[in-house]
Amino acid sequence: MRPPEELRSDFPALSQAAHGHPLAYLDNAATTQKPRAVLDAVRSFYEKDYANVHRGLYDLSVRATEAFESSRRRVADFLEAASPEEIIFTRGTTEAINLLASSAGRSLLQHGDGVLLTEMEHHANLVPWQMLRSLGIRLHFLPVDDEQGTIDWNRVEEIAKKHRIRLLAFTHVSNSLGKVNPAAEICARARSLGLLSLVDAAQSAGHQHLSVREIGCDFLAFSGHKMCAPTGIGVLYGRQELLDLLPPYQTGGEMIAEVRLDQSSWKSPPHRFEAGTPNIGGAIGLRAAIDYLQTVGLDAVEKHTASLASYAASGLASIPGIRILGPRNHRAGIVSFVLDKVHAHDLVAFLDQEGLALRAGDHCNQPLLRKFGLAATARASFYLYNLREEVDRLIEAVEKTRRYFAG
Amino acid sequence: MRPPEELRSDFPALSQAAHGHPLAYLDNAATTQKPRAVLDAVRSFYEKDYANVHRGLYDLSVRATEAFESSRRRVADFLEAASPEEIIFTRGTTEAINLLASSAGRSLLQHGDGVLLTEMEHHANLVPWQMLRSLGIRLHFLPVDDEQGTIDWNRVEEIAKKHRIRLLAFTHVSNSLGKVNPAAEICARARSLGLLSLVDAAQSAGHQHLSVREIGCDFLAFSGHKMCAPTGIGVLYGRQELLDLLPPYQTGGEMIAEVRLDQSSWKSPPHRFEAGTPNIGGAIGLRAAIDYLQTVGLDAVEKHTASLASYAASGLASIPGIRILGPRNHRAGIVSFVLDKVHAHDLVAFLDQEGLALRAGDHCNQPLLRKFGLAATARASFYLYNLREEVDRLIEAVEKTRRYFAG
Amino acid sequence: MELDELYREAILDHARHPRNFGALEECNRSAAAKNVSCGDAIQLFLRLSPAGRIEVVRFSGSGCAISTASASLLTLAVQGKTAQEAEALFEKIQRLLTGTSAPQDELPGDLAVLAGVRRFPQRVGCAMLSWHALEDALRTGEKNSV
Amino acid sequence: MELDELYREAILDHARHPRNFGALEECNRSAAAKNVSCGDAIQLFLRLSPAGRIEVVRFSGSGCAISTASASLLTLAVQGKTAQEAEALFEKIQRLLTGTSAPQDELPGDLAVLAGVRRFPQRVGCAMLSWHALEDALRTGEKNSV
Ligand SMILES: Cc1ncc(COP(=O)(O)O)c(C=O)c1O
Ligand SMILES: Cc1ncc(COP(=O)(O)O)c(C=O)c1O
Repeated sequence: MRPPEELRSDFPALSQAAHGHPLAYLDNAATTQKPRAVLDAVRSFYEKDYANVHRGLYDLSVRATEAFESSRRRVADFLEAASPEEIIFTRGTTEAINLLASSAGRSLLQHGDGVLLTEMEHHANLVPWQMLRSLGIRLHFLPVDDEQGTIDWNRVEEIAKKHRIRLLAFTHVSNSLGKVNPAAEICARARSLGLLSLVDAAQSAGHQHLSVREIGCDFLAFSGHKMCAPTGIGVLYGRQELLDLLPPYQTGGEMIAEVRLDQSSWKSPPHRFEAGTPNIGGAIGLRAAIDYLQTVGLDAVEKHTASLASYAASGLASIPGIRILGPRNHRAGIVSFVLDKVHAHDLVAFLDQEGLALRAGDHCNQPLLRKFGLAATARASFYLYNLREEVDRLIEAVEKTRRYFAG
Repeated sequence: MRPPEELRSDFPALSQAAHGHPLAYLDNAATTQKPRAVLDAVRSFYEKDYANVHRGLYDLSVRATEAFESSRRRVADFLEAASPEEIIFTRGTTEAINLLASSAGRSLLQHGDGVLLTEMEHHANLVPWQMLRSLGIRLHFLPVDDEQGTIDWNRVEEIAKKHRIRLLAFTHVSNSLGKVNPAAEICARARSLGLLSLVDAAQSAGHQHLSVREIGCDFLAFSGHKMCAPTGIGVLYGRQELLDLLPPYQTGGEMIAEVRLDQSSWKSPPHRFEAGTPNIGGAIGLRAAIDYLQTVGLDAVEKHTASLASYAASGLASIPGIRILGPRNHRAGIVSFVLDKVHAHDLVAFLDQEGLALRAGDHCNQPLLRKFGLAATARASFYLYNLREEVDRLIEAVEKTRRYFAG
Repeated sequence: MELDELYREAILDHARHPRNFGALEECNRSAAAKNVSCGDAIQLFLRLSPAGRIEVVRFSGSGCAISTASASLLTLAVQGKTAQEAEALFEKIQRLLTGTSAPQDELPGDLAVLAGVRRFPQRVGCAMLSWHALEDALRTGEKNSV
Repeated sequence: MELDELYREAILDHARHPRNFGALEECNRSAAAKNVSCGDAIQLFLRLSPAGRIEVVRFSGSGCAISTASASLLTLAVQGKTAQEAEALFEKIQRLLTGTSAPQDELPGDLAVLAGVRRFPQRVGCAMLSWHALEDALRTGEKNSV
């Protein structure tokens, strides 16, 4: 990998100051900054090749359609999907999971079926499934056994048999604990039990090598904005034979074959699931982000962020009164922590003054935090452009804040 | 208004050549080109103020949130809404109507209620309502009486009474006929009959002055990409007391108040309807587009496009074998036509060779075209940057194509 | 003009005067194909001999010059061919128009005029429409409702 | 440091040693308020005299330094006030913190230390949390379940 000091210069937002310090952007689990290559690609698309897609017969719209569909092919390559038809563009992970839950709730899942989740799911992979309760679909949860994020995946079998589980949906990487779940193993287990599987890859896409072929999942969702792409674009991957069984989600133009006043028929996937004018510019940006990340090298990104996180976790551990969540080993680039007697909000307000941008809150993980007796944590999350010096500044600033509040 | 020759230079895409001719982009009803001011605003946002919104306590995310919410306020001003809480960001018109249909189908509309549409609706304002049939909600249609797009709005009363109509949903401007429906009059009529109203403003937003206060509608939907903004952003406006009654559409982060494993509660509108990370960059772009259009002047835009369309309609009328759809007077900037013995696809393929970008097809208006015995038309649609010379080129090229095929 | 490449004289002639046009009542195979993105629709009617040879072929429907000419050319090209030969032709034209075979791999006889479509990807669907109907009619053993 | 403006010494003192902290069993008004964006939650308990004067006021819950200090200051400020006076105070602090009144329109007494929040819009919700609970407790006639 090119050294992070050098990669930083690809990201215009990172060269700004914050409260008189160089900005240390440590909120990458919420969203990532954008490299110039992505901003350039989107701009140049709008300046040269922009038109609406799919139905135009003139040159400009042929080019726009080709650019949009080539983004779909690029995503298919990136995920090692069997074909571009398995790639549905959405606004992000949240919409991808809503689409799947809504469509599966009317097809793959029957009244009385169960969906198995874990206690560490982001609200995006929990609330859409709760909405299916009114259809008689029941939710079950694999418990998280400790603050390290340990889940006993052996329990899947027993729960699946007892509760007529049809689908297992789990997060690849926990956005609050930094726990990495063994996705390939879990999906193999699901398949052997006859369960469908959904991987929430919001925190892993663009942060490590990610292959649906290797993982063996049936569905996978991610957001572009967490991997260098603009906001408003994301992906639902689904195995073709399953997508063929799913009814549409949103309806309108572009997704219909024939419309009569009294009824309509649908196109095949993926267009069936993309009603209306899509986020064309977003898809172009996502393609550019994938290009950028693959040039940097995803294995290197994974190694770099994991090494920063474990450096941060061990450095922070020496601060009196600190409590660090998440696994001791094999931690993704995320460290959540709380400081005794200092509320997480006060903590990050102080860190902000030192130019350190961290998030405090429930990280859309209320049930998990509640289980740990917490309402909020502070969270540092890293990406390819973060530096060891930034971690050093973080550790020092947390200690300084502790002293300030200790009075 | 600054002269269109000058406005053109604000749009980088318009200075390109197409097949050796200057590009005449005449597909504005499908989507519009983007002015430099919009591209600059989005880029500068990502370069300086980008972070995730709503939950960050650090400076950068406070700025991003403020930029996003100020876009919402800007849209509220633009539409003359009572408050920013009445503005829900969506991907576009299609998603806005899907959101409304889905949520209203579970609240405002009851089994046995009717929804009244017109025969000229875009698929986006038809198919989402068809989906409610499974809930026992029935659809009724105001007929379009002729190719001019005449609708007898007096019939609303009789249909409303006979069929327990609860909601009237209609397009402000027909995207295939260029017919302008008298929205304020229609909504006043709806209100007096106790009906809710939805205006599909996809073709009027950014093309004329548009005020929900003056129109008096309950809901209104539009797409940013048809009014100089990037793709992936649009708006559903709803009157506050009605939004309060609507259940959520998509679920996940940002829209919930409290989440437990077994149930969740919702924030108030508009956040209740915006699950997950929104298209932040898109909202910034929409704000810049509104700024741009208001500087140009919306009354002037309306006058300019209408005058180009009537100039085009009368010029084309002299071509042997041509059939022009839409109203004779008071036509918006849209002209659909068919040429005897020349299929619309062949026609626009020829026009493309002359650098004229027009759309051919059903314009997502299959039921209406079928009623007229047509499968496809060619459509020229104008915006602030189009020129009379472009219309002259169009008329000449249509005549040339006719001669070519007459052989 | 670039477009002359697409609208060659022979194409225009077939579009203006389509051969074997009109429904065939006494067919034993038929199929319809529709281009959802433009509304063009073609119905194809075949009468196969007991030995599997195409004795009569006709088409009806409405479409652009490219889809009409292609259907007209199809009827001439497959008349008298066996089902297998016709399928091979379908595959050949598909390979040629979608660019998966080399351009020198030319189409036989009159069909050669369709090669110009190759440069206009947005029109390949038009040219292939009747061929998909043919494929469908041959593959599904029995007569379909159209 | 800019933040000293927000975390004045008095604020830190109230946050570390909140006054009137803990539930009040014998209250006749109470309300809870929750900041959905951060999870902070405050319960406020009041005993109003028959004449409508606040005789006792206490709070419980957990939150950041700003919300805790603000609640603690609230209890001192409204003690002994009539419901009307307390409501007027609520409105004054809301106007001051949300920037709809001029900064010179100062808050009375100890509450003045909250003025620093004004410059941190993301923390106004924290400072207002207990005040919303107060508003709620005063407006709804009967004792609420908390
Ligand atoms: C694990 C996980 N799932 C889902 C989401 C939701 O992603 P988005 O807000 O982009 O829809 C997030 C991001 O916050 C996440 O971390
Ligand atoms: C009248 C009308 N309604 C709805 C739409 C759908 O808009 P979008 O594709 O941006 O969702 C369009 C655009 O094609 C339209 O013209």
